[in-house]
Amino acid sequence: MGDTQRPAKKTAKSRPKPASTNEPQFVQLLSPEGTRVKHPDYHLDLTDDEYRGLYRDLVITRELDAQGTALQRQGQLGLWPSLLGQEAAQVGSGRALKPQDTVFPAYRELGVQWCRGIDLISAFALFRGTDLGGRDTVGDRFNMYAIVIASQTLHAAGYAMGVAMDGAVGGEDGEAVIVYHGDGATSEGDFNEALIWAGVFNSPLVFFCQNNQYAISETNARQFRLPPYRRAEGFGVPGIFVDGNDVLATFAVTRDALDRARRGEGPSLIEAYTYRMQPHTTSDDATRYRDEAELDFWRAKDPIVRYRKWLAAEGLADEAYFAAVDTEAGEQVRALRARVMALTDPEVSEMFDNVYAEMPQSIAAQRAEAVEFQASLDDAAEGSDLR
Amino acid sequence: MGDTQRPAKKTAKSRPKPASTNEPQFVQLLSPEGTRVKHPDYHLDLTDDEYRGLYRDLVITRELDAQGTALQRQGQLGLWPSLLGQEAAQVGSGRALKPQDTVFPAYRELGVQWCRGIDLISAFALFRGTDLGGRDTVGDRFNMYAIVIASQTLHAAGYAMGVAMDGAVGGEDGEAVIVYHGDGATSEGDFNEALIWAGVFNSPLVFFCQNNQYAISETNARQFRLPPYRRAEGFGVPGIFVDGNDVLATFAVTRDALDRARRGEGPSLIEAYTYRMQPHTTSDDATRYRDEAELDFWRAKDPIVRYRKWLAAEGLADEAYFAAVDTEAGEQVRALRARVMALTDPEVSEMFDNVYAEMPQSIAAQRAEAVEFQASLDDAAEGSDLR
Amino acid sequence: MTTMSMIKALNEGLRRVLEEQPKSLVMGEDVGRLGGVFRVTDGLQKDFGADRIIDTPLAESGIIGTAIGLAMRGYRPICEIQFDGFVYPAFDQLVSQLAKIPNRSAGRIRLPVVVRIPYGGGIGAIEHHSESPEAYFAHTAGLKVVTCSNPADAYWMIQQAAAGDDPVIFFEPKRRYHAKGEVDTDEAGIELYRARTVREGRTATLIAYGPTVDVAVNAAEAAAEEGLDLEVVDLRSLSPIDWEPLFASVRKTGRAVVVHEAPGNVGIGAEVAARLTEECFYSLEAPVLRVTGYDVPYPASRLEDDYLPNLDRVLDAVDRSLEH
Amino acid sequence: MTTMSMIKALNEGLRRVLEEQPKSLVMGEDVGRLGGVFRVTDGLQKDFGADRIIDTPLAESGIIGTAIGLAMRGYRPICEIQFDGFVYPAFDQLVSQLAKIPNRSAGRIRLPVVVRIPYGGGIGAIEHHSESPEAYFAHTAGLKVVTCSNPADAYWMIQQAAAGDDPVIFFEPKRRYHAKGEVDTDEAGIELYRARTVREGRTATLIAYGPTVDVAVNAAEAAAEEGLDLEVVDLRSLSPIDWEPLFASVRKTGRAVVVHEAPGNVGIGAEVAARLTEECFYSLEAPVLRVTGYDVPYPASRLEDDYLPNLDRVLDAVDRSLEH
Ligand SMILES: Cc1ncc(C[n+]2csc(CCOP(=O)(O)OP(=O)(O)O)c2C)c(N)n1
Ligand SMILES: Cc1ncc(C[n+]2csc(CCOP(=O)(O)OP(=O)(O)O)c2C)c(N)n1
Ligand SMILES: [Mg+2]
Ligand SMILES: [Mg+2]
Repeated sequence: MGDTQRPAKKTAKSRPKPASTNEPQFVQLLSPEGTRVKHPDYHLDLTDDEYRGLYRDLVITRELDAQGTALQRQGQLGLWPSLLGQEAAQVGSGRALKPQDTVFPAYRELGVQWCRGIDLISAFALFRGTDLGGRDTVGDRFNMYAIVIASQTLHAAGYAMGVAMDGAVGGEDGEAVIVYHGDGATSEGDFNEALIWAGVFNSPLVFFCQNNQYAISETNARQFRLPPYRRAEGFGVPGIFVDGNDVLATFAVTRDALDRARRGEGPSLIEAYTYRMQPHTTSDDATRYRDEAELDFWRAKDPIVRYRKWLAAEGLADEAYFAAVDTEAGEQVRALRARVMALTDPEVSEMFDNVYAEMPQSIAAQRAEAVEFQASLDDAAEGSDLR
Repeated sequence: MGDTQRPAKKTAKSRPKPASTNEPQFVQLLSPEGTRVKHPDYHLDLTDDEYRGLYRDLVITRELDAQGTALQRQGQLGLWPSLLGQEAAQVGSGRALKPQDTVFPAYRELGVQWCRGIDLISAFALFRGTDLGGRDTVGDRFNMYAIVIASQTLHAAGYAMGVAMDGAVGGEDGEAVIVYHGDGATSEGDFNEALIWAGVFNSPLVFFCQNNQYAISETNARQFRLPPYRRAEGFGVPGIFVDGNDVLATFAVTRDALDRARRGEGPSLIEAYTYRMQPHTTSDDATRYRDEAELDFWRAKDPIVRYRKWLAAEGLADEAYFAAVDTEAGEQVRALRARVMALTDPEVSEMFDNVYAEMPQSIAAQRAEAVEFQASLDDAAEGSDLR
Repeated sequence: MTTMSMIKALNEGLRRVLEEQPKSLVMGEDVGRLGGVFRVTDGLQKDFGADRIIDTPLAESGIIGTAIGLAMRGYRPICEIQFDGFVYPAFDQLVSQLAKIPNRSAGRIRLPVVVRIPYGGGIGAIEHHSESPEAYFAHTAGLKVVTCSNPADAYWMIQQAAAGDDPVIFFEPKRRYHAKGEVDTDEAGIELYRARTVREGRTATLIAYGPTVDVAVNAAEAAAEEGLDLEVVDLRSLSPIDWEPLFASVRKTGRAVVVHEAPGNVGIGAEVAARLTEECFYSLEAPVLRVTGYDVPYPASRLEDDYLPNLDRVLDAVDRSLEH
Repeated sequence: MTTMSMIKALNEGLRRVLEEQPKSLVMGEDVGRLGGVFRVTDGLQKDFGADRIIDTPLAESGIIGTAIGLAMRGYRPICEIQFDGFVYPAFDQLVSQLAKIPNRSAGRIRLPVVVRIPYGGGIGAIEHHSESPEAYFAHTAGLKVVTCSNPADAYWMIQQAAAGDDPVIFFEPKRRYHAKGEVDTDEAGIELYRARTVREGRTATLIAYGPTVDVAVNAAEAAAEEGLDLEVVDLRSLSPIDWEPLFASVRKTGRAVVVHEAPGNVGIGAEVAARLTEECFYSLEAPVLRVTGYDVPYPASRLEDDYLPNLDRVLDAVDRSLEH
């Protein structure tokens, strides 16, 4: 084959077994009924606190997300893209990250952001329209939300190249990069180019595809013949298929993929099979393209219900603990809500100030003009108040 | 798997066996030494005339292509992208087409164009700069050359969608579409989107990838980890790997893929493993990135030499036949050369005339201005001649 | 005459195209089952089938690239790009392929492809959902670029665009989507590539298109109260521009202000100003002025009112013109 | 002072960037082993290693997209797009990402990415190899766009572009690649975003950039024989444009002709004309005229001499200006 490069190491895990018969062939460690399933390749051995922590994350994520929907309905946000139903995919993967890892989210990753301990206000400011989502993304190791579908996959691929060039991979302390995207994103040229880049440069990058069954109204059938994890394999990038409603399985496969990346063993793609329980965003009317029966089918696979059952059955947590989490979630929601309501409109000048490192004279002139114009209107308004 | 569509039919041919030990695992029916190799899935049973015809096509293609190089060196063409070494891939696939099939070439497909019986002058006019390659592409069922890498793969995917929408597939008389592209083209977003489209719409499209080992100076290692035929499989599109220097194998696999397409069984991708014996184009200096040893390695796999050996050994053709083909090739070359030299510069007006079906007034005005300006210069030149 | 919103007008216009032209297709993201995120294609898939109203994969280059292939096969695709800010992944297929193939083919291939793009701001959207990319396409030889400002134009222009054999980029001002207007469904009244004088006046000419026509008309009405008599011209076609009515207007008024949402730098306004000055140099009493978006990325929505040309900024420009 | 071609000047300039700035990278198709199809990066991979001079996959969106990621990681990529006509697949990453991310991040991310693009016609090439796409990028807020017209500028401007923290689209006029010129390798003499008066004159101002500067200078020399005293200004920076020298020149001469290869419609010339007229209305004795490529796709190379602005067309425009 001439000098065609082969993947450094085949990580062909044996095909996972489904727990119950109606489940696809994905990695699952916890059945929808809440029973623990064994998997030949993935073992989890967390502390009791860590197990309980995942529950807390799941519940708080769900509540904060619900608050996004509520705030939009109350006119406080322009839009909200709910992650309801996808909590396990986000919390499982988000908690698998090490502090040195870097995240490139799409626009629905509130749960990952929560797990990274990053102030969530940025997401709410973005959807309130008071800013464009800017934060100290480098310090946070959590990039801005990306609206143009799949564009972030190339940024992540470049960043991961840079990580490798820095010599920051190669051991248990190595850095890994994870990029989140949807099932629809796999159709964009950028996503496929990112797979090529990550493969050719053997970069420490994990693609985390939340296959929530829809790209707005379009089903998987409009995006691909074979599921995304199979696509990745065709690029020479190992593909892992996981029950995205199973927080333990998601945690396990993500940790594994990140560890391989940080050790210098290259990229992989995880397809987390899950479901978007809400419309695409608050602007969407999902009743036009899906029915209650389908929702019921997925309600029975709820990621929190099953995890709570298991925790209770194992004796890892009791009603008091669950109640305490609910209370904490309520507090988080109230605190956040107050901060969202307090977000104020930016100054006119702000649309000019950050465009360039060195502001051209023409922009400075436009800035002055806009500020002055705004002031003159304010004056006029004041003037008319006086009349 | 929800409603994820699976490929209509798995065409998992058993993995082919290499004829000699240094060959990759591709479909081969004729070894570099010129001996016929059996393959479990691909049989060929052509008439003696057909077998001889392939030789004629190979030789004439090589000679006409060499004339392209010669014309460029003599200053008669601006550029020439030689196909030397890729004759078998082009003739094998080109001859596998039925009259109703449609071809979307890249820019190196002189051999396919020859097999389709389409006036080759268009290719020479394009590289001479007297036009942009326009012909009656619809009538010819052979599209214009495409310069922007991979852009044509989407055009072919759309065209093939249209073929299926027309109900023109479904039997042995169905229409198929074939699109030619290189190994480098597989990195472009467009190529990957075309694979998605062809898969999702189950279009009668054959991707024919001539993997000639190079994208200008870049080797396969810069484009992919797994070869293109494996990539296709990851999209749910059957991938076939063939010895591109073996005209019989290329013919057999292309006919098979086209037949599946025309029967309505969907797309596939053929990777023809071959080698570009000349620089990328006449502008390129290939000594900067490859050495004589590599060229020698491939010279030993020459597609014409092996085929001629086999024809002679089988008694299908003799020295007289070979000599007659050489004579005919010489005539073809001379005839074409004369026509190329006779190609004249277009009129100024031609750059305006075809842009729009309904020419806007502004373009008509510019046309008039340009024509008049040209005429005034001609007048001035004549005037100065008189002085 | 019927009263309807621009969305309804576009929907009805598309219906007529689909009925009258069996080779026409509608394709794009979510245009089928959902009827488009703005419902412009609502109900079309039910009535014309999934073969003609095609939900495509989420890939804009793919949408335009395959539409070109379909057009080569004799189809007449009407593509939807979901929002202005998502047209860029298709840029190569638009400017190097759709725009150039007819000429490349020496006129033997025609590509009757219409690309519908909801565009412009003022709807409180997040980033990439409020852009005005028309200058990119107007600068591209081989494309035609039009935009409607009201339901009647929407109804007729989409049909006229689909009826022609040239590729047309069809911009729909999304903040005017829900505004209602009278539509004469019997007769178009005006050709596709013609500008229209919306309001006659003698003091100065306001030149607008798409979402800013309304801004200009409001400004003219406000100015009338101050005794200024402003003419308002709706360009409708951005490439080619229908110059004669503009020349005539400026020769009458001696002053012009161009209003658009896109950034001013190398925008449509620059072309209008340059060309008007070339042709009406001796008639102009003031330079042609521009009221446009600023030369910065479209801001967070809470700032968009400050970014977009509005009545005050237009009147301010008129005042500045009159000061000359 | 050393005499060298523009290719050599760019090569030497890149060398200095790579030596002085350890985070800088060169990336693109064939830039490594081959040294680029024009040899601008010749020898760099040998001297700086394959980690810094990176042969990328054949995917322009990927080149720009990953350069953005690398810049986020602290690298300073200098990307090569092989030819003008191949930049369009990267358009989304250029206009929606590279141009907007710094602003999106509220200034917390800076993307010091330089995108080198050999551009323009006149070299007898096939389609897509002779285009002038600068207007697309100049219209894009968030990018800076510059172009060099001679070896000395090439040498310094590439270093200055690489030294700044803003994304810069760097256009290299490929038909000037082999022309030689004097280069002072000790001192730049002029800043990156400044226009330069190449030739002083009082009759009219010729405004050009990149490949047309030479055309303008030749025209001025020819005109001098007829007693016309033309000033020639090389814009150098297309966005932002350095307006003051232009205003000053036009206030002096009263006449201006802009010359570029790109189609005129909504091109740089339109902006120059519009803005000059806004600012110098009372000084202008004639409208600002434009000599540009026609509004059609770049033609087959045997027609390019008729398509491109040349000495005759420039002088003709000067005559028309003087007739006013
Ligand atoms: C390039 C581009 N095209 C179109 C859109 C409009 N759009 C926003 S979200 C979306 C669907 C995305 O689906 P998927 O990738 O599955 O992510 P999900 O929303 O389901 O999480 C579309 C089409 C966009 N944001 N970017
Ligand atoms: C979009 C685009 N980018 C870059 C180029 C410049 N270019 C022309 S041919 C070529 C290499 C193509 O390699 P491959 O696809 O393997 O085809 P081959 O030339 O080997 O037949 C490149 C990079 C181009 N034509 N189009
Ligand atoms: Mg989805
Ligand atoms: Mg190749």
